[in-house]
Amino acid sequence: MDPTDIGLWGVPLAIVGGAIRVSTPFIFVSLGEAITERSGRINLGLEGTLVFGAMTAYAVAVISGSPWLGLIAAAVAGTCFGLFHGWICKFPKVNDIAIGIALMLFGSGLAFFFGKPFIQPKAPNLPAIPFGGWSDIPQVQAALDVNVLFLIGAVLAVFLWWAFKNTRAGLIVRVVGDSSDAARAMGLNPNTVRLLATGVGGAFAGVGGAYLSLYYPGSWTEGISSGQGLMAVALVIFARWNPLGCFAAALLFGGAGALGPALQSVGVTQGYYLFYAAPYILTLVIMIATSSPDRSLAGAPGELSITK
Amino acid sequence: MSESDKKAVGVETVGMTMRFGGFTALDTVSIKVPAGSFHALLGENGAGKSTLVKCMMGFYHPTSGDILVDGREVSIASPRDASALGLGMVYQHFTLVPSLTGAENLVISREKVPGIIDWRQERADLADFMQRMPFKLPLDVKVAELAAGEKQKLEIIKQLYLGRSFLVLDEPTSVLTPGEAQEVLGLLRGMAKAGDLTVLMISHKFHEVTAFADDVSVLRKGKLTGTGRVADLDHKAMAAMMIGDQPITALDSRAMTKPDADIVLKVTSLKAPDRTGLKSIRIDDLGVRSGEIVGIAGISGNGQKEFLEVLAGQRARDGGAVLVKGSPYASSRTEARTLNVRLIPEEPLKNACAPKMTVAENIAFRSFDIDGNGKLVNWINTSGIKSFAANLVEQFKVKTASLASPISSLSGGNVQRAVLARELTGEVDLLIVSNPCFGLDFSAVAEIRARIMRARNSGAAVLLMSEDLDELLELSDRIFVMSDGALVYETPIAQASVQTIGEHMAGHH
Amino acid sequence: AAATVGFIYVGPKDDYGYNQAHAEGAAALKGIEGITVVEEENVPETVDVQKTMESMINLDGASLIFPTSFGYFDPHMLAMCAKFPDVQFRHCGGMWDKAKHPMNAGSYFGYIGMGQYLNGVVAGHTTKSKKLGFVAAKPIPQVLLNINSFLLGARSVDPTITCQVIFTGEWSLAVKEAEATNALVDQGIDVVTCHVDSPKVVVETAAGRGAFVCGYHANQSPLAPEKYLTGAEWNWAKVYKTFVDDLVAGKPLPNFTRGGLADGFVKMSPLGPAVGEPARKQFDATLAEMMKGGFAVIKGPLKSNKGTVVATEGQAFPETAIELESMDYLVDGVVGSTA
Amino acid sequence: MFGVKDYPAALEWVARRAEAFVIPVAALIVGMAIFSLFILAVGKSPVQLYEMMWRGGFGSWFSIQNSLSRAAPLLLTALCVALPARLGLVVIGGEGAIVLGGVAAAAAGAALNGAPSFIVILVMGVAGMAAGGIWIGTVGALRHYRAVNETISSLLMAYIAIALMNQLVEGPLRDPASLNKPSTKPLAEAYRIGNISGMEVHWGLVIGIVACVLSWVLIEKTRWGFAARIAGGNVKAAQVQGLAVGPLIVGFTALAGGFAGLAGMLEVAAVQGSANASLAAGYGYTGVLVAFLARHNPLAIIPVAFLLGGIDASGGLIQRRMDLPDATVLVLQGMLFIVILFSETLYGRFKAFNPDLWKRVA
Ligand SMILES: Nc1ncnc2c1ncn2[C@@H]1O[C@H](COP(=O)(O)OP(=O)(O)OP(=O)(O)O)[C@@H](O)[C@H]1O
Ligand SMILES: Nc1ncnc2c1ncn2[C@@H]1O[C@H](COP(=O)(O)OP(=O)(O)OP(=O)(O)O)[C@@H](O)[C@H]1O
Ligand SMILES: [Mg+2]
Ligand SMILES: [Mg+2]
Repeated sequence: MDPTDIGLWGVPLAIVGGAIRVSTPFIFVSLGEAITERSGRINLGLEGTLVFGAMTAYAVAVISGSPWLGLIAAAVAGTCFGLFHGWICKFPKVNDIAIGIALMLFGSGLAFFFGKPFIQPKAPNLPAIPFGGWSDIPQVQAALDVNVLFLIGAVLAVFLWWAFKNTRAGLIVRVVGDSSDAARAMGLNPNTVRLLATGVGGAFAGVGGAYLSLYYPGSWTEGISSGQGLMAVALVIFARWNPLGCFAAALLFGGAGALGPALQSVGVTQGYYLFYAAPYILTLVIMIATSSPDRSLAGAPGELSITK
Repeated sequence: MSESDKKAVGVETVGMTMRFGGFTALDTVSIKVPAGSFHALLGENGAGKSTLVKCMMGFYHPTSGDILVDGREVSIASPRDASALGLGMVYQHFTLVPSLTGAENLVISREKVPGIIDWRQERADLADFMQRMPFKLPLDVKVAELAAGEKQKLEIIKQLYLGRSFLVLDEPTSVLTPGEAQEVLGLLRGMAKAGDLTVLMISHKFHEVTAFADDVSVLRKGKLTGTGRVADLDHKAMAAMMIGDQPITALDSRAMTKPDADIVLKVTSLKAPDRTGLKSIRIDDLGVRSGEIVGIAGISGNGQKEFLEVLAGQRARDGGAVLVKGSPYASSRTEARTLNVRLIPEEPLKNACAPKMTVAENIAFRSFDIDGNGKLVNWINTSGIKSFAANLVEQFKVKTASLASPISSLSGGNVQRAVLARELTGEVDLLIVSNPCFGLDFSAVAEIRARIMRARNSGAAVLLMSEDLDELLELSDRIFVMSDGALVYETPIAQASVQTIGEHMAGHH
Repeated sequence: AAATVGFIYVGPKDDYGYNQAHAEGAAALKGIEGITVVEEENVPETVDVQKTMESMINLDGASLIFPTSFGYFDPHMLAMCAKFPDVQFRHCGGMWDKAKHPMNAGSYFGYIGMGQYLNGVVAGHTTKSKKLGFVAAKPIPQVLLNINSFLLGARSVDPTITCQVIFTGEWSLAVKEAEATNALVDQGIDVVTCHVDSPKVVVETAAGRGAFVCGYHANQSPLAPEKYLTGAEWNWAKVYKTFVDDLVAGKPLPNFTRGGLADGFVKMSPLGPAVGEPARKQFDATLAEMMKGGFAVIKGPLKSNKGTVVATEGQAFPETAIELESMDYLVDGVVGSTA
Repeated sequence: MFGVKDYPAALEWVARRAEAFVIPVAALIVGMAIFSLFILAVGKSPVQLYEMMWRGGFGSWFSIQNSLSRAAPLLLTALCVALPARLGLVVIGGEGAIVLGGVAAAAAGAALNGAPSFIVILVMGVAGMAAGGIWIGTVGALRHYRAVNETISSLLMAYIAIALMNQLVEGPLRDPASLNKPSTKPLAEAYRIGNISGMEVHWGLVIGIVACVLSWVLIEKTRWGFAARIAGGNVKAAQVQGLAVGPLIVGFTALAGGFAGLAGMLEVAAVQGSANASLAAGYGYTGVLVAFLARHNPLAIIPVAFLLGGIDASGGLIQRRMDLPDATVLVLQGMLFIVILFSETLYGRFKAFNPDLWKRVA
């Protein structure tokens, strides 16, 4: 067989490759949001943070020539956004959902505002690790060119899953997220914990943005995010606040997103809009299938405004 | 944990004052709890008991006043500071974290928790610790899955695990069976005697105070109105300190139930899933006649809640029939209205109120959509709602700052009164109540029980689910025991024995 | 005479693509004596664009407006034409029809199909797998013509070449464009081009996967200097200058202008380093022939990829042919479908 | 309204309401001040900026109409968020109802071509509302009967709706004559909704305002609204009262979606003339913001939408005159809204607004 002609095998390969390529921003944003939501606060503004992170990463990489500096800058910028959200929501009666929506606007606005001069220049990309060396099929090699961030995301998912059960910090986040009263009775300050959790969530979202602009698709444009940040926040609910679930949901979403282009590339061309909607349809169907009116959302943090 | 070498400490408050906005919840209260004593704190609902102890714990920051621990003035800015001084509290509302397991709850409450928790070690330590406790609890299930009594015991165990020298209990026994209460308080009493622990207990149950406490302090409307040795006081004296010489509502005498009175509620072959979906409840045959109170006893978590949910239309049933006055009843508003059915779930703030809506609106839940003649109307009559509520608030003595306050700002007892006011007004043919007196002070309890009895005497059929056996024995004409999702035992009140009922509750038959 | 000219863009004006091409044209006017250029970017094709035009007229005193996005024409620009008969509107897209539309409206458009044909010529020489790829937004006539031209250019080199098309469904959707490019390269495709608003992502992704790329709208060679073969670019500066010169001179503006390579409306990016000698030769020869005028990309015998005849032997559709404006087929050799 | 004798009552009445007016206005001013610093930092003049804003958004009859035009669709899409919010539901996917409402209306208009215009317009309105209502009503039904979180399901369904719209507009419903912008058949002139007499704003504005007022009446003054507030406050309590929570949720979400669908129908009938991809212009998402700023009070939606429309309208002028990027307006909006939302925390903190104070003074 001609090693470059893989025909229909392209579809599963594209799904695997797509899952790896496309999922990373979802992984980071949703893991970050999982931490935030586990602490009892929701940050819908991560879309803005993601876009701002993408811009910052790209700009810093252009100026400094180092994608890693860009990545760090994005994380720092994301932290600032997260801390700001956390700080402002600690005031009584301030609605975290609404502030999140305003921050979505604000973050994207700032990113577009300061990002104009960086649309043209080219930034160095984050490197990928070739895991496909064992195969001599270039497509397989390409699909298994895995960015470090994906791997970090995978490790983080497992780590967070472990940490929520086995570390003091993890338990504290869960305590605060489930019952402010209990936390206060333990002498914990829920606002401080939430502030930090939102900060970390923001940092993760910033990194997710950096992946978009510095690796895949690897450029800074105003349309770089097609709602990944918002969708990732939704995926956290879908994943029932479980970090491993977030990882799986992100993979599922990325893989399903690759379905449309891959099918067209092998000649399945009818109704491509509906194929493109596959990730959304699939997620919705799974949600409907796995929810039940008799059980409330298992795992929902008790203090979360959106599921209360 | 080495609680044995920790010594009980004495705590004293001096001139404690707490204002919430313009409202003074505590007014220069000074009480003294000597080391190794068992002290009871009494008072009406809303007297300020919880506020006082929360100030002691650093949960609230008092407007003014000082706290002395073993005679030294200390500053307690947060529960953490209190904890460092060996002060701990079992709050009135659970402060266990529902989504954490018992073990996680215990470990994370500790003052020093390692960054990474070695669960194997912790489990072994916990098992060791539990060996020395008088009751057993599953520590590996989520607290949310525990029954209320188990949660309460876990709260207490947590405090013991934390090795407190001074323990505050805010109405600790309201969800325990008499046996359990005996067990828990007995244990604490013993520890106090041994000088390991000082106990400050808030309670509405005089017999507990008499049986376990050394001293008593009484609060009334935020002021300390009396204090003394329990040995010197009888119930009447304590009651007088609490409420002055207001009369206590007496229970109406029980009118005769006609044996051939109409069966108002009839439940046959009812089956419904429980909330885990793994088990189900089965009510084979239950009838409640007009003019009688049928009590259902049982340890919480045996399906009473699910049964009530079915009757309230909140839970789908798998089969069976519920008939009210002979017609099938599916809990719709129209049915409830035409058949005069009223249902009062337990914990009304959580289950029967919209916490952020006003007192007036909450009182109008039953009647906002009808006019004076019971006819459906489409437009809300705002002033009508207000005057209706004002009338009931007056009649049922609901204490509220204003009719426009959110109902969540009321004390637990007053929420309960407001809900009773709403549900007991008008003609009632069938009344279904669950734990109506949970957490209420004795005068409120007396009043509510009197109202239920009055409803019965005027011909209502009453189904009363309660965890308080005393309550059931006082009010019921017949008692059923519910265990493992089914009614396992029935007795007319004349033959009822606490012993037998208790055995059936525990499932020993 | 002094005049204010308004430009309206549907996306950001520095997108390496459609909007940038127009903004570069607008920038060329900024030096002209007496001409003030006002621009607004990211204006959606809703009532917003009507209000933007109105605002340019009322508040900036614009007397000539270029709404550059296709969707601005009907109903938005037409509504403004009726409301402001003294203001001139020229729309990019060739929709103006004397019979239907007012005289203060007008169209200008470029024929870029030949540019894509030239892209195809170079691609045809460069491809080893004989498989080309095309990332397209939507199956509309303009896009279909570009796809067909690209393939036919390549087939002029080797008639066995095929071109795989993937529609993304949106004019600008970075991640999906990248995924589409990857899917194409996974199929063994080694030269890619596109028709989306901002080709940046396609160019960079394809080059990153080692495929060659042909550009579109604007010159994207700085994004992939090694892999960039050539590109079909707009040269709006020329068009806008002509309009503004007429405006300054007080002459009536033409209602309809259009042109292709030969007229300077469209230009090709300089050939990249990867373009081999035979390719250069044929490129130059074809270009020279096109410059003479009368070149037809779509000519018989030609079948669609569904087997229907779209041009019989001897039939030729030059770029100005009206039939091309309702193209609804992909020619034989294109893998993909129009719906 | 009040006689001289009622002086104290009048003061009390004013004090009670002043808070809800003074605090947001003060927040607006503070937000603008903060934004001034931002503008100074990037080296431009805030004075000029606010002058531009005033001129572009509010300063002339033209600008006001410009702002109102932009506000019109937001009134309806904000209701799509505010109504379910009264039941405790956070629906953020109104965009889906708009696009499907638009498509349904366009299809209805095309199918009835030739019928009397008032019938066609009526049927288009009904079709738009039905499509939007079914879409968001499904979100409500899924929430109640299957416990599917409405926030995520509405978002997912918005994406699905847009895909569906594209598929229909480029496939079965495509007008073959719509060459380079696939659209449905253009609506005959007779079936278009025109401008309000004497204004450059289409009737959608009036419809939106009427819808807001009716929604307010529904929520505050009718038994269904009261029941919805009970269910929103505590579902269990509503069930114990025998209220039909399921139908309430489905009914309110369907009505909410119906309003968004109506917004789509108006886009088709009053603006676009046909259904096409421009229907997905983000009105649904902006509506979420409007609703939250208005604290889900249907009457407050009206000024908030106008404010938003005004800022939006002035954006062009700021871009053109001050050489600032288009995103300037986004930054301004973000900043203003954060400050306004933050100001919620100030309610009840100022003694001056306490009616009791004025009772005593007077
Ligand atoms: N956070 C608060 N804000 C405002 N008022 C409060 C607050 N907490 C308590 N109060 C009020 O203070 C008074 C005392 O409340 P507290 O909870 O101390 O009563 P209690 O004696 O514990 O009553 P109960 O027997 O019902 O538990 C009540 O009137 C209550 O409404
Ligand atoms: N029919 C049943 N048979 C056995 N166990 C049951 C039954 N119904 C419920 N349980 C289980 O008992 C455990 C605790 O019950 P639950 O949480 O209902 O306590 P509770 O809230 O105090 O309820 P209640 O109001 O009935 O006293 C749960 O795991 C529950 O599933
Ligand atoms: Mg209390
Ligand atoms: Mg109480």
